[in-house]
Amino acid sequence: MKFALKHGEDRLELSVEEEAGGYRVSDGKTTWHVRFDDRRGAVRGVVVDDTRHSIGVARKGETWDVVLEGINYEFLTRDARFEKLLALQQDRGGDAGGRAELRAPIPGLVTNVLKGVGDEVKEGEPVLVLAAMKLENEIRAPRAGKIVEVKAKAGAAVEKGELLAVIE
Amino acid sequence: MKFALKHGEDRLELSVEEEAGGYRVSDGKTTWHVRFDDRRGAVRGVVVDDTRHSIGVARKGETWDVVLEGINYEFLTRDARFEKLLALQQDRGGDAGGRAELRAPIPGLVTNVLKGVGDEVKEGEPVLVLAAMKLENEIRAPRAGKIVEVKAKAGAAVEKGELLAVIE
Amino acid sequence: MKPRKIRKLLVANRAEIAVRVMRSARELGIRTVAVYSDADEAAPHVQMADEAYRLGPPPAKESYLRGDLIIAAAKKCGADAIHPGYGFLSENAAFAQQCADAGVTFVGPSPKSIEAIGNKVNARQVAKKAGVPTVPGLDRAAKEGEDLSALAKKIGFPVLIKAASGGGGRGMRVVREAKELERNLREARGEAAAAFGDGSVFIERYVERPRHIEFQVFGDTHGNVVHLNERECSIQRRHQKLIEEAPSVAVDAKLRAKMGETAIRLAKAVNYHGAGTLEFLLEPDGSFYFLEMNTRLQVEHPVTEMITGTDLVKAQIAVAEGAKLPWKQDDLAPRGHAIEARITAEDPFTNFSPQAGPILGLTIPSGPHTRWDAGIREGGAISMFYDSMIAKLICWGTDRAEAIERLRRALAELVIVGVPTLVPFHLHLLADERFRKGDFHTGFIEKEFSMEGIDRPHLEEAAAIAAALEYRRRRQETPQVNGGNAGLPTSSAWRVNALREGLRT
Amino acid sequence: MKPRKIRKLLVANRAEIAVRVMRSARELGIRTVAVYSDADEAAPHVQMADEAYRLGPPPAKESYLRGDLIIAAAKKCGADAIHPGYGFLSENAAFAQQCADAGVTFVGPSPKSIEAIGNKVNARQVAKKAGVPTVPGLDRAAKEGEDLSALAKKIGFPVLIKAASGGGGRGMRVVREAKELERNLREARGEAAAAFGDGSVFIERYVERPRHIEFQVFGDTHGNVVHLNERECSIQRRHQKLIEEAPSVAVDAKLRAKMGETAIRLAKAVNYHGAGTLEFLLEPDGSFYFLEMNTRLQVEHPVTEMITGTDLVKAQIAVAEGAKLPWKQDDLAPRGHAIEARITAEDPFTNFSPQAGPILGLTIPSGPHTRWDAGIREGGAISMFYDSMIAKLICWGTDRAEAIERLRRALAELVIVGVPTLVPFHLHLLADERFRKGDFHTGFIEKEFSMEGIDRPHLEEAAAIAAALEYRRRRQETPQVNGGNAGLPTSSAWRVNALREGLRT
Repeated sequence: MKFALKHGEDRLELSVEEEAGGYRVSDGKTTWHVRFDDRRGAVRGVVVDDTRHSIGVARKGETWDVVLEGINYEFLTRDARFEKLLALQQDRGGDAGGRAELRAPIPGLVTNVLKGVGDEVKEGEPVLVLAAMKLENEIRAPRAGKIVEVKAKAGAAVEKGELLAVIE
Repeated sequence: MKFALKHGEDRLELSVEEEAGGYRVSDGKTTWHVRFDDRRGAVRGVVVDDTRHSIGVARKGETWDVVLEGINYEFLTRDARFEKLLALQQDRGGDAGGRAELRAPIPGLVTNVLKGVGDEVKEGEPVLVLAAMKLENEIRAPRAGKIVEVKAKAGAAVEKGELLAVIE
Repeated sequence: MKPRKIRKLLVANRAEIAVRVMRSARELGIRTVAVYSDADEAAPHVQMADEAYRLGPPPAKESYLRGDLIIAAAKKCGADAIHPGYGFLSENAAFAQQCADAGVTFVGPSPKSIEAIGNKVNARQVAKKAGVPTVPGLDRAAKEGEDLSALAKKIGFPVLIKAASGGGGRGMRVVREAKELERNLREARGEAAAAFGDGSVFIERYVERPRHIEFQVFGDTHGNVVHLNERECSIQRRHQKLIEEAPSVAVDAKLRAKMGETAIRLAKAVNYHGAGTLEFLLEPDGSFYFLEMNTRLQVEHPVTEMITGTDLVKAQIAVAEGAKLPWKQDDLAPRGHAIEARITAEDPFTNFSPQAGPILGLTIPSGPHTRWDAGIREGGAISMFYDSMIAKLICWGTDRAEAIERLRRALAELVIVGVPTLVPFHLHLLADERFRKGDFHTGFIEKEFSMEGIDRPHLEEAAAIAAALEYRRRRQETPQVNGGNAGLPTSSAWRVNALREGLRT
Repeated sequence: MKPRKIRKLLVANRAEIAVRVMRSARELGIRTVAVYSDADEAAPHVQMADEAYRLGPPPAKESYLRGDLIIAAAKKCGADAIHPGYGFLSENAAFAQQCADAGVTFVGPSPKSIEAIGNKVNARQVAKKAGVPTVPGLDRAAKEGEDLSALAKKIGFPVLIKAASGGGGRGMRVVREAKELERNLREARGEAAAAFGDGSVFIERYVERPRHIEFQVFGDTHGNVVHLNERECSIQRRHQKLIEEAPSVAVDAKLRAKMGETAIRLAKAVNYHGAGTLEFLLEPDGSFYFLEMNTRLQVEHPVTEMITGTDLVKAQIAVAEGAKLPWKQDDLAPRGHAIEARITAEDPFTNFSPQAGPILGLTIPSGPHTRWDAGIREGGAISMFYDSMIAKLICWGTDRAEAIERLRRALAELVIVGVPTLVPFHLHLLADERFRKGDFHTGFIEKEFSMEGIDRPHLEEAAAIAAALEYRRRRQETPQVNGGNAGLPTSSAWRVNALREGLRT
């Protein structure tokens, strides 16, 4: 069986076959021999080749949250057939070109909008302030450019991933 | 909605209705106002009238295991309609009359059979020895009588609930 | 109001500190009362309490900062005392006074003591009177809109802006250039107002490369005051402490005696009773400046409890009941070394951005000399409404090296699924040679430490493999007509696919 | 073989003690190796280890007692040392010798010391030579089929039958009448053979109403021996300890010094190194008899670690590496009081019957001065193949009263769903006035204590309500065509019904 995984911008396609005592997993280049403790519960023992890991793994909405040595990895996991279907559906343009979107990294409250449409910003310059978890977080320009759109309004609550402003 | 519960020999029928902020639960005599923390996870907050409990609850095969102040309660839980069906099905005789069955209280290994068919036993007299969890456990006669059947054999592994001997 | 035995204690706080306080109360046979916002209805502190009362909607201003509602709840349920924890109303003199007026014991110092030293500006004046050195700066809170640029120039940049009320780094800003002063003042006021209901701030000289050393003091209502040694809190980021230790590598017995004596002198100057902490800046040459006093229990009090074999919450309750301190100074010599890692829901790989989300899995460290203080549990959630600190992991060792190794071991056991946390930051820091030598200062994390070099591709591979195998397992566990809730994602696209797949099999 | 630094340690044990040992090894930077039977493939001790090797089928005789397989695994993976934990091969002199022959460090005393004092009969002779009093009895192991009735009559009933090897109450029997002697001898031999691979036993006078007091000793290979104070282990049932404390209410400083000196003398008499425990019977008048020595770490070692601020496993490893003891006798004065509750999978309401089953839910206690040592986790299972002890909960307090209250608080936090445990027994015992006064002896639990009065109908009602609501919730969570795996039981009758119900809606 094949599975497509997405972690940030990385995509990975893994094939999984059963073998004596476990699974043979391959990404086409490397093959791993894996033992997987498949009981229920959020923390499992996983042996990849000879390395033992204690891995936290749980479904989180549409993604899998995997924790390893304290580090959280989020994966979109689909079987490869569906992945192809989805790729077709998602052919509706994108964020290519010189456009940079500022999105809310966490749900919060916009407390201050520092720039307006037409303003030139330098890379790293604060564009607005988002209060979350009782801290004020400056949302900075990812690169230099001109503000072409400002969606955020001071005093408005925003969801994670919500578009705040666009730089071109 | 009605639920039938069985705990040991006790049977209980509870009706559950939603009410503001929680549930109204009744066994026909007493009515309780209950708030129930219905998140996932095995331990929940349950408020019965004004008493707060931290209750462990999980499905365990056909039963529900509920833990309260360290005490484990096992319930068979069915909705009342099914309970009636089951009662009809289960009308296939039973352990009535003067017959007493000795069943294994835990999976284990029979290490010694002390009585044979035809032996008279007093209440509390050891009938056989079952090794489990590294301890030897004497299985004693629940009442005086004559051994009419011995299923257990020394050296044999037995499952929980397996019939070991019958006294009449 | 006369002190009296406490039989029912309302804990006017949430999360780990509410749980912590209730544990001690329960051990004393005191009935516990929780209060909660709508976001916390099923939170651990509510579940642990004997009784619980709703305050209001999630925002703290409408719930945990509503002293009127809290006192009303205490009166209604017959609680004879209120423990404020830390944060929220813990250093609010008006609230302490309202408790007294309502006939409810406030587990903390008197309103007068809070007023006299809890406010940073007053504290500077108390210190000056007592002959204790402070950092040069403004001796009063700045007025709204006041032009501070001349003063800042006089003090000399960099300057530090601090909220007059509260602590924990909120409302704090370092300003290095005059042109940045105004914006920072505005933001600091905003943060302070949101967090403490008081937007007043003041400014002082920003000391470079100092250590943050604080002394735990404890007083009773009979005039006795002791100190319980120092804590080293220099590992911080944006004025939020991340690691705390006791004792400090930078404090020897002689300096400990000198600073401890200073701390006791200041506490006595304001007739202090209960638990309090005096914060100092310590310069490499051993000179120290008094910064401020926190008139409450600190987040990091467990390291003190571990080296002194004490229970500070029980002592707070005893003092509030009018008892004498349970210790003499000589009982409080430090034994071994303790270290605490704050587990916050922040992602150290994305500039410590705060995270919210469900706790899907939780494996708690335990074992020898290991303590876990938390306000989370599997099945719960981290809300965006409150502080991002979700737990504390504290380890003790016979010496600092052992305590550090034990904390590394314990951190490696800790697994929190669902929300990124500081765990990888702590593991990386505890392996850092400079940290292990004790060679750091309050700017260390921001200026000299980096998370680079922690990225390990083989971990990502193993994580991907685990995700694929888990997905496969869940699919196989639901061989029926419909995958239902057992394992498949909830979005409509996924569901459609799952159905299609399932029907095909 | 010369002692040398240990870089890779194989832990020849399972469950909580294997986890405990690995924690210390990990803190020392030593790589850990687990071994496991087929029943333990996914057990916590396997999950924690850096490497893990299969031994064999579940029965201990085919896995954890297979010294040959264990040594082979150590050789294969390059482990330079083996830690035996307690039970299994920990007191087996032949195994210790085989380790030495294979060039693998055995973390424990020398085979000679084990031989000289680990065997109960030899121990009596060592004690006699050293002038330490012992309980009157047979000075050698009884032969298979030997008629002991005359000797028993001479010693005087009641007599105690004990396994010559091993400990933990297995193979122990009290016999009160001559006619019960033979059956008990037979059963004791059977248990001893099953547990230790050695069916030889001996008998001695059974002392009525004594306390079981034991001393922790520690020696190094340079001839130094210290004691780490006593433990009070009188709360037992069928010779299985249930609660352990340190120090004992029955031991004052003078008696401690006297018994401690005796313990050190005995340990020195057999050139003892590593951790060992000398068990004594203490009579109400203060006279004591040496019973036996356990030549290994004890289950209850954490109470000693808490009052002395030590890590006994690290000290074992240091001694095995040839280091001198890390302490002088004066460093080891007890501080405060510690108490441990053994959490076994036994149902106190059905005559402590052992239980097996899945761990469906687990909430672990934590907080101040609270320690949890366990070999279980949610999603795991209790197997019938091994000891029923699944975890230990240990609390420290400034005095015994505080330690007891803390343990009650912590026990109330502990929730284990899936398997009945001793938790309600402990809660009931810790509330008992006689226990709280310290007024008990080794027969207290069996003769004077009862679980009656703990049955609380309102708890059963609340439990039933929770079961009904949980069942309802699961039903409502699966509104699709089929309830699937999400909430419904697995038997065919249930499934049929679930389908029928679902289809009808």
